[in-house]
Amino acid sequence: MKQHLVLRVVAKMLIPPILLFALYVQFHGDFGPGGGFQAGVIFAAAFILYALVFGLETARRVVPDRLVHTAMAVGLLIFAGVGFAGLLLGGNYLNYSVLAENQKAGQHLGITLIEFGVGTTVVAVMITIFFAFAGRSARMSDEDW
Amino acid sequence: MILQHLPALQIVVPLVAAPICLLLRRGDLAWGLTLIVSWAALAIAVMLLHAVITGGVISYELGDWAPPWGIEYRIDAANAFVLLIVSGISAVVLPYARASVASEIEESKHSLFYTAYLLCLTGLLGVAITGDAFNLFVFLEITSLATYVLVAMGAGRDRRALTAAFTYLVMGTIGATFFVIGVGLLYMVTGTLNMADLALRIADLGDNRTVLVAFAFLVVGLGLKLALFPLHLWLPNAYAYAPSVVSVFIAATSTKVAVYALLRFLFTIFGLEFSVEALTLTYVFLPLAIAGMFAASTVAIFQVDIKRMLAYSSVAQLGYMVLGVSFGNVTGLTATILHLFNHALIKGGLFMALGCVVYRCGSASIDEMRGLGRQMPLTMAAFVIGGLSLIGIPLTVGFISKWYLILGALEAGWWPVAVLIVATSLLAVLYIGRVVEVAYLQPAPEGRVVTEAPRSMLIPMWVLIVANIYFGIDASLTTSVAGTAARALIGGTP
Amino acid sequence: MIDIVLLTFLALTALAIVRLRHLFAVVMLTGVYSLLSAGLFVLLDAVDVAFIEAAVGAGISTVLMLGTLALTSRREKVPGRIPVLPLIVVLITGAALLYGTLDMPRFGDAGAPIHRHVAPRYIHDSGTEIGVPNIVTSVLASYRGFDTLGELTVIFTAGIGILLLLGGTGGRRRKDEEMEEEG
Amino acid sequence: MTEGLALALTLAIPFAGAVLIGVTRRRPNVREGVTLVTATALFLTVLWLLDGVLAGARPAVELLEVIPGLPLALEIEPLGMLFGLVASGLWIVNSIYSIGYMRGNNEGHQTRYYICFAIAIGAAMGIAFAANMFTLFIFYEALTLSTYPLVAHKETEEAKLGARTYLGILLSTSIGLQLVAIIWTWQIAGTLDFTPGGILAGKIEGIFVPILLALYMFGIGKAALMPVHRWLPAAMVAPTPVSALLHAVAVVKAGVFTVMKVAVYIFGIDFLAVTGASEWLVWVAAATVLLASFVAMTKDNLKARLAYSTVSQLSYVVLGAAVATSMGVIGGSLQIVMHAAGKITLFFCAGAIYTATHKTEISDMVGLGRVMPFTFGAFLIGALSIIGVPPLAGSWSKWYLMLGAADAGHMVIIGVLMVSSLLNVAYLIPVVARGFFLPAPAIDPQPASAGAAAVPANPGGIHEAPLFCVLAPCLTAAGCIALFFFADSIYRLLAPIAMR
Amino acid sequence: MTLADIPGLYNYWIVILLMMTGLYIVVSRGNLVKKIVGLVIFQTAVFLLYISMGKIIGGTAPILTGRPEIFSNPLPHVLILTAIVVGISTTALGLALVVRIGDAYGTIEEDEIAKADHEAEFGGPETP
Repeated sequence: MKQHLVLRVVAKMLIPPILLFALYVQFHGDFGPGGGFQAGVIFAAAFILYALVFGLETARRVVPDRLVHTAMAVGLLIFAGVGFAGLLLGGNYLNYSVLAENQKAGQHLGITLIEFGVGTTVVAVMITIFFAFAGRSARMSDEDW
Repeated sequence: MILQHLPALQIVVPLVAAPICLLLRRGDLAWGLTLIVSWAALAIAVMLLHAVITGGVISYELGDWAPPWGIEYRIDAANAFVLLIVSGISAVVLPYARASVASEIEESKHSLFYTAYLLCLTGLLGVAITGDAFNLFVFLEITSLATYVLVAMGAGRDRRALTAAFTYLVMGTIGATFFVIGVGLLYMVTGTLNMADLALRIADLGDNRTVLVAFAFLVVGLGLKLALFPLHLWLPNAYAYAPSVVSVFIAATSTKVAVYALLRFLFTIFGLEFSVEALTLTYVFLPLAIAGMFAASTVAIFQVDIKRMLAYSSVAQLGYMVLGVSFGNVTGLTATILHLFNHALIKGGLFMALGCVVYRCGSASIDEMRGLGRQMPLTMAAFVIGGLSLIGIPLTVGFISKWYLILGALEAGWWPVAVLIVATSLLAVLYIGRVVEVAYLQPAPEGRVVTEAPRSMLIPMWVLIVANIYFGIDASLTTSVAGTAARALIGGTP
Repeated sequence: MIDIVLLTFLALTALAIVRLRHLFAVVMLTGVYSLLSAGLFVLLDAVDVAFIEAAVGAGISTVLMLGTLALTSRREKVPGRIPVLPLIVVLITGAALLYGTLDMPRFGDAGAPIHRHVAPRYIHDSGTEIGVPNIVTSVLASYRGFDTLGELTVIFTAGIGILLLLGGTGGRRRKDEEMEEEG
Repeated sequence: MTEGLALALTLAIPFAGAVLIGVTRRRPNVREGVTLVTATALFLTVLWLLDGVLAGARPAVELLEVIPGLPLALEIEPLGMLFGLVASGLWIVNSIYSIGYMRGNNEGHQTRYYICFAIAIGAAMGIAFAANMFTLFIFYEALTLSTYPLVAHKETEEAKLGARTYLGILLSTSIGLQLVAIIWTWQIAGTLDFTPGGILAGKIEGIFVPILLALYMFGIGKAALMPVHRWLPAAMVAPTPVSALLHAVAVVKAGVFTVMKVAVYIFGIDFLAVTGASEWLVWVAAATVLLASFVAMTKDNLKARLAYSTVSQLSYVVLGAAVATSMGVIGGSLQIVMHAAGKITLFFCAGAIYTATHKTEISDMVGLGRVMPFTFGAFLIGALSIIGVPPLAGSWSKWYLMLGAADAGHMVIIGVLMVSSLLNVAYLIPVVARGFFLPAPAIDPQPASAGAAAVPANPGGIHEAPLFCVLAPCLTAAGCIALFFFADSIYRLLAPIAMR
Repeated sequence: MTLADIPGLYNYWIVILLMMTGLYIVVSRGNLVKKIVGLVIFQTAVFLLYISMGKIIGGTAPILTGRPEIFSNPLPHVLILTAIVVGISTTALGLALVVRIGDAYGTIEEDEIAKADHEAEFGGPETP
């Protein structure tokens, strides 16, 4: 697949719009369908496409394992951290209303933050899973496929 | 302020520790963090239990959304006690874990292993603490997923760990899905997911076939998770082939938490008045419990792998717990809750002893136990005491459980059942006796020279063994807490 | 009526999956099954759910299953005989569920308990309490935000699990190097 | 020293002794010295308590409370005092004997042996002085478990099999039946304290009284009531000092002692007499007395014969409790002491014979009496005491038992006791008679037997077992005679419990 | 119940049929991948059950537009979003286990695995 020029060009053209769409879904979740989870999946899909076209090793260089693992942890920490922020500011755990001066602003801020956390972890986990499966298959294909 | 937020911290502290653990990357640091978090969780659980016993039920509204719109944590004596069991066992297991994990799991995976462990702990605590039926499902699945992985980590020693984990995954997922169906049906006819609210609304519904089916699905779903005979098929291999530390931890906690969830649904949500329930208790739980006690104990006698033997024994012991439930009286329920705690001590101690054997000998088969009484005296002494406790010899915790269980049977007027209870403990004499005989009365295999396990493993093991005796000699604390918990459940105060 | 058509298609797909032995086809049909359900979700006003089901059910899980097939085998062995016990179990379970439907509120009934309790507050007050137009987002992220934290933890757990099971690529490479050094 | 402290010491001394024995395991002389010192200290402590009890005091101490309302507590009453004296006193003698026997036979695992022995005695003390049924049960189980390694001592397949039977029957009856009975009692009476006059009167009636009694009687497996007597012959694989301890002192006496306690302090003899709940027990006990005697006659193995004799003799005690009269209770209690002295003598002798000649079958012992006159002399005294010939100890217990049976109107039982005496003669006396009056075979029939090789080398002379092995049976035989004359003080000690 | 109820329950009945099909695949099939497929079908059917109960005939998706409208119940949607995520997590883990089992045993058929285990335990040819 690496040698297929047309595919590479098409993929190169496709990936940016997919990424844009992912961002849109991420931050549009408040108004229409969408949110961190969906955005994460789409973002990961774009990346997987990249890996399929340009090869696993290239993809790995672009996004090192260490970064992926860190992102996986950080997303969850962001979510949980927002909860703690509510707690420190005088509310119960996960109370967003106290995050800003009025309830609506606080809720909005809180939701945006946690959706970002969700998105981060989901992207990272999806990429991890893909690498794990694809990594194996690459090995197999070299030796016995 | 901290005191007021204890319920949230109980869950969130280990939850947050998990990703941090991943970030630490180094195995020893991850272990240290897990250890600290476990002890913190234990401290929180102790404070919660104290607060509940002195001040009554605690309700914590997450996000400050009042139930039933938001998710509520609702802690009474019953789940505070379960929290204590889970975090207590975790606190004891971790010092033990270091050497054992180092010998069974490859170095590069240690931080991931402890991350999974923390997630498992989080899930167990979450199931116990929550007052929301769907939230319970979410945490149940956190635990389950983490447990599948942890069990599979035994593959380094025996590849059967993989199939064991897979079977567990399939059966566990069926169980979880049944549970979700049950919760869905309840939601359908009541419109709520909050347990206390559900209890009120179900009582108002009266005779309703949908509620009936929901009840059945919840019981089967949780039955799968708690390995209620004959839904226990996943358990023996999972316990037998998991890494030692995992065997200790899940044997002592995970089915206990599922039993707790069942109690919560039976008594708090459906309530003893729920007409079908009385029949279910008598005609379903009672025979299944007794069949499980006998069948599993008998199978245990013929096991070659001692870890597997203890696993079957666990199925039998779960029979005791379900039996206590089936009496439908406070004493029986007290026995069940008491046994949750006591059995955690017993099986924790026994599996730790086997962990020590595996650590030195590489396997826990009956052949490997030959002559160990002399070569690993402290480990085998612990095994013997744990075994006596399992049998229910006086001055051990096992006896206290049995005492209340028999009392419950007599109170319910079923004295033949009382005789059956003791009859099964005699089967325990057979399978424990077999190991003791081999360990003490047979010479060690030619050329095998092993020494005692490292101190970091011996001390936690003996802590549990001493607890076996201590709470067997002075059971006033545990019995009073269990009694309070049982009354809280049966009394209908959710 | 289109929902009934879709449901019927779903049923046909499911039955085909039971019968088929070629795992590649099975996986593809599973993807179709997910897509059909996603379509049904849209009809049932659950657009968010449809979105995820399409992305996850038809996308991710299909890719994963194909990956698994590539690593293992593509054909299912022909079973020896018709499994009677599973059939009985399934029939009993199904019968129980059918029995349970008898006292259910009817499909689409606005007077059903779930539309009268708890949910009305989300619909009426989330606009003022949260200020986000998508009620599903309000409930998901705020009212029941803790469930979502749990959900994220589940996904995280899966990630950890995969790393442990499939050996995290980093660890794997190191291991290979070690083996080379030894050899 | 207060009485409460002394009472606690009776438990502490043996357990401390066990620890010390473990510590001194590398030096056998010190280790055995510790055993002797511990035994003596224990006996003296018990003896120190005797005066107060004779004067009517009831020293008590509560150790701890296991479950609310269920304390682990000790209290001395006359019956327990008696059992405590017997057990601790005979431990001294048995220790002396053990030293001779274990060294004489080069037994292995001697430290384990002495430790278990000390623990077993501690448990026996706990049984003797238990203030309630719960405490008694705990020590009852402790006794079972601590004697298991003693039975399995030789670690041969046969020993393991015997030990398995031993543990299996004792544990299954105690957990399977006795525990149920105890919990049932607690449920209906709300207490398990040993109370003069019993705790059950008025709380249970009808068919349930005999059922509960049956749960107790068969649950107390150590009393060896048929058909739960199988463990006793099985335990014969143990070294002889263990058999002596098990069959004469600690274990079986703990069993019948418990029977007595249950009859007197749980049910109350009046309650039993009024309800007639123990009627069936009279017949079961009588049947056991006779049947076991018949079986004993068929055994050629000396220890097996003695074991069945014990089964038979134990039922005398049960009989005493079952007839539910004052005299019956006294007779049964006396039997605990008298039989202990007699039977331990017989076992000591059996062990001495084995140590000296390695013979176990009665038919091989022809003519041995001339070689081992002290041993066989002691055996004769013990046997006569068991049979009940005055002026030996055993005569008193039979006398009171007959009185008790007469009081209850069970004339048949008197007949049973007489027949039993005849049977005793039939299975015990031939052993002695053959030993003394038949000539030894000229050529040893078992030249292969290593231990026996020494005997023909010196056919005419005296060849006794090591000194300690001979000393012990002589001491206990003397005790059999002495007890006949001290029976009166024992009667006075026991009198309070038989008062209505 | 009467004939008039049938349209009101038809949806549920099909959903139940789907659930049972999935469950049947899980418990009757020996191929491990197929078992996972069965779980997916089973779970997806349960999602349908939840979403069906949230539907109000004539309602719309629960997104506030400013106009007064009848909304379908959003709560089941939220629950099922969570459940889908749990489902895919389980599936991914299950498949990872299948891959490992395939590596360790060389097969993913249940009966062949059982045979290999049996041989390993009670003598017979040891499979690597």
